[in-house]
Amino acid sequence: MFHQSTYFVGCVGLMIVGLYTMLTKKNLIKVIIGLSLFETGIYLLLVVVGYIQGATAPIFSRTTGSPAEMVDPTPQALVLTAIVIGVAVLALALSLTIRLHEHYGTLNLRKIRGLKW
Amino acid sequence: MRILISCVLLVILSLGLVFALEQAPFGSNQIDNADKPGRFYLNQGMEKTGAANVVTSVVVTYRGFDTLGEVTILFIAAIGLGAVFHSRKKVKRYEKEKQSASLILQTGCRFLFPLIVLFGTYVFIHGHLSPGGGFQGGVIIASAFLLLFLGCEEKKIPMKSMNTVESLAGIIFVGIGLAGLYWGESFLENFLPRGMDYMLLSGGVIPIIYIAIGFKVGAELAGIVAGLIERNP
Amino acid sequence: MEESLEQILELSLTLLMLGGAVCACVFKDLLNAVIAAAFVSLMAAILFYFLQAPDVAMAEASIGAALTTAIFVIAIKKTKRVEEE
Amino acid sequence: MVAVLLIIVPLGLAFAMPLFNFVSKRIAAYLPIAAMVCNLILSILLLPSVMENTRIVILGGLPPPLGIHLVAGPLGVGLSGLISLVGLAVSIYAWGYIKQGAQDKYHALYLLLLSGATGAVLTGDLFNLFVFYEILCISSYALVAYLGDRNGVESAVKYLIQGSVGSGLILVGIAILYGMFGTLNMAQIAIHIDNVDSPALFLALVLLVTGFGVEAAIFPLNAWLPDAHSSAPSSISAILSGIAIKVGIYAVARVLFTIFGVAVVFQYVLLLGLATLLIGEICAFSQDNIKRMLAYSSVGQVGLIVFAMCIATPDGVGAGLLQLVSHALSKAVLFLGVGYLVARSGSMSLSSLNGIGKRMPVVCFACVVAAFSLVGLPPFVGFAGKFLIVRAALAGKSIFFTVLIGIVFLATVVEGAYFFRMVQTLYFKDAKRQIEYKKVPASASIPIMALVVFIVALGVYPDVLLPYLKSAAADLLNKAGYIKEVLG
Repeated sequence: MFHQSTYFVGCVGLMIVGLYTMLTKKNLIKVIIGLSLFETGIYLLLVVVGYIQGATAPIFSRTTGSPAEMVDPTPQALVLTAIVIGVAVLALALSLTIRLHEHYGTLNLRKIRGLKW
Repeated sequence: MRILISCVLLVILSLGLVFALEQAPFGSNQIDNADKPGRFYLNQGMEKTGAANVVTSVVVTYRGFDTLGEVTILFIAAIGLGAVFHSRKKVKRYEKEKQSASLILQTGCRFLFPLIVLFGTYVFIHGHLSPGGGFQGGVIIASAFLLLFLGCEEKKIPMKSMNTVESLAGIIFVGIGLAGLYWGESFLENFLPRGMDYMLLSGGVIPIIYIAIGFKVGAELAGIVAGLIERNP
Repeated sequence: MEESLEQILELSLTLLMLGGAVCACVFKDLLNAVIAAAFVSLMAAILFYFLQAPDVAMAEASIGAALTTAIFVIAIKKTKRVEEE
Repeated sequence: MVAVLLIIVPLGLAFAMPLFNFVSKRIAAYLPIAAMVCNLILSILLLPSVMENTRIVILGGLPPPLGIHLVAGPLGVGLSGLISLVGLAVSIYAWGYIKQGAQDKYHALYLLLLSGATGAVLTGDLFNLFVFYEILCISSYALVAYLGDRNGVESAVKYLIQGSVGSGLILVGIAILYGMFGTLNMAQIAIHIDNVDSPALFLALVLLVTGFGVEAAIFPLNAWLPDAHSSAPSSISAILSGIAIKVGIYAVARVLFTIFGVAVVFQYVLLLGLATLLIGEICAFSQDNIKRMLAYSSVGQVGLIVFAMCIATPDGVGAGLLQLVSHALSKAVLFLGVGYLVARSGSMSLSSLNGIGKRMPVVCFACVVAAFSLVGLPPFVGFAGKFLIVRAALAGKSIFFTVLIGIVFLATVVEGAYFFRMVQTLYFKDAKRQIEYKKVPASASIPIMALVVFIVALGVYPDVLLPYLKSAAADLLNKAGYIKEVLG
């Protein structure tokens, strides 16, 4: 189980670093970088979930491929979907960032306080 | 203070995650479970759809509705970017005193652009046989347009035809789904014959849908990049 | 022997990836931070390949490492490059 | 089979919108109206037949545990009918209201938002629920920033950051559930979940409820709501308050009741709902900005709905659903009406609306009716909702619930105070300055009055809705029945 533990450390670590960046940094672009790190961690977690030790990729070919020795294809399909959703959110977030910079001239979230509770 | 609170929160979350992941029987319990969807796709997917790449058959047919939603999300991002950047006054094109790229760079871009587009097309046409598919190929095509933007600034992306391609590809995707409902029994069902295994013309509707996705993703991402670059502050 | 080689490779890639993530968090120059984030995506793509997910690896390499970085760089060019205190 | 058209028609029209724009830019405004009319007719036609037995709509050619499928039950079809009713009213309103910005893009995003909401309430697959939820969220991020002004962009950024962390958490929860059970079908997860007792399961529950709770604005997660709802264009505020929050509540309820069904958790969520109610109403009372006041009032109402649902008896859930319908109609009317009040007086401050009621009688009358309905005065639908909630809570005769109902009454008093203050401002204060008021166009007054008719009619005859509410509540609460209907 050495194998999977390595990956668990990797993906949980990536998620935690991403969330830490989002929670503590003041710069908006830094926060969005944190978001992308967090999402990369999640993709890794999803793929690890479907992984079976010693199995091959779920692609048949003329010579090889027995279904019993392949990893689960569903999480990979989910990750493909999630990656594209992630890039869409990222593009929208960065366009809003540019627009915010035009209004305020800064990206420091502590200084952008037009709205109060 | 803020750092302290977030550290405490994150430590709790990471401990919870690590414990949860240690206990869950990931992966290993599925080999002998033939009724689980993942195993079913592996055992029967090739026979039913004729696509050698099982991930593709899952993405395009079994979970095709997710893919439709996902393409929609990219579409939303492209439109939303246009809506956010819309400015009331008609701004003239961005005329900054930027130095144009060197001759070598320009020639290189012109030379590489068709090759990259060709490669992207290859990736999404062969999506049902080899790794790759509509998303990957679409992104590669979009990156070719990105190169064009960086290298040859005088070239403009024809946004109008881009929108047309995007819209037509979306309609084709929905139309194939409805055709499945009409000729088959359910939305997005594979109603074409599956063809010869391992050949380009196999898998029924899968290659058609993936080509539509490829065009749509490519046009949308190129539109997003164009919108971001052409924004004048 | 082969097995352990693979494990060492995976472990080192994971550590590199985490190091890149920490760099992306710490760097003050946003451009450097973005490049570090792209490095994380690239390492993640290689890990996906090791996890027998070539489709995801291609998507992550082309989207995460290339296109996202380009979008970030464009956004930074339109705003500010340095994270201020 | 027809149920799939509920999602496909708006989606296909939105995809085709760039092509229509080549013909004429004016078509864009009519497409949402056409799609919503179509959806409303379809939902009304479907509702009687799904009342008898739930229809399973297969997608992609594989039966339920393997492929994605839609569950056209009383709850799903009923909610999609509500979505298309409110969506129709708001799209007619927007036809005359949205005059600036890229209008074709506004209508496309609006149409996609509604199709996302419809898909989320109909689907029976956990990941598909996530995808449609994301469609809803992302189009609302873009729409909040539609006007491109300072406040709109800032609140959209806040909303986007919190919303995407929430969706990330949902994805982690889905990953854990998939790792444990190897399936994404909600019914199949619900079967397996009873046999397993593991802390991982609890973590997955917390992650899913937290993630969906961001959109539902349950107490610690609602920091984005007042900003986003008050800075968006008024038609979007109406749809966010009327529909988007409801989809969040639906998702939380689906996860809590159908997938997990652990009774222990209900009480904690119930207390969270109560906290949301109190905080929302008290914050609303202290506001001077009228749109912020309405936004905080939405927070309070969400708390009330969550409270009612977590009583977890069929009566309680049914009462919560009635309150959901009542809030969707009333808050839509309020935001739509206030949109024109604010546009005419030029300020969102409550004091600038002094005496406006005499000059804009129709809109102000509608606002007053909706406000009274939210407070829970008798001839309106809000009264029926609150009355049923109190009855359901007191049915068990436990002291715990009696105390809680006392708190709910307290919150209602606060709510009454600020809404009566609003009515007083509108009608009984003298206008300080004289402004020429233009007439409100028919495209605004007709949908507003139509919704008011619904509020009054449902208030007088709530019996019309009761059988639907009963079977919808059974749809949510009866886990075994849901599993049986999906998996056969």
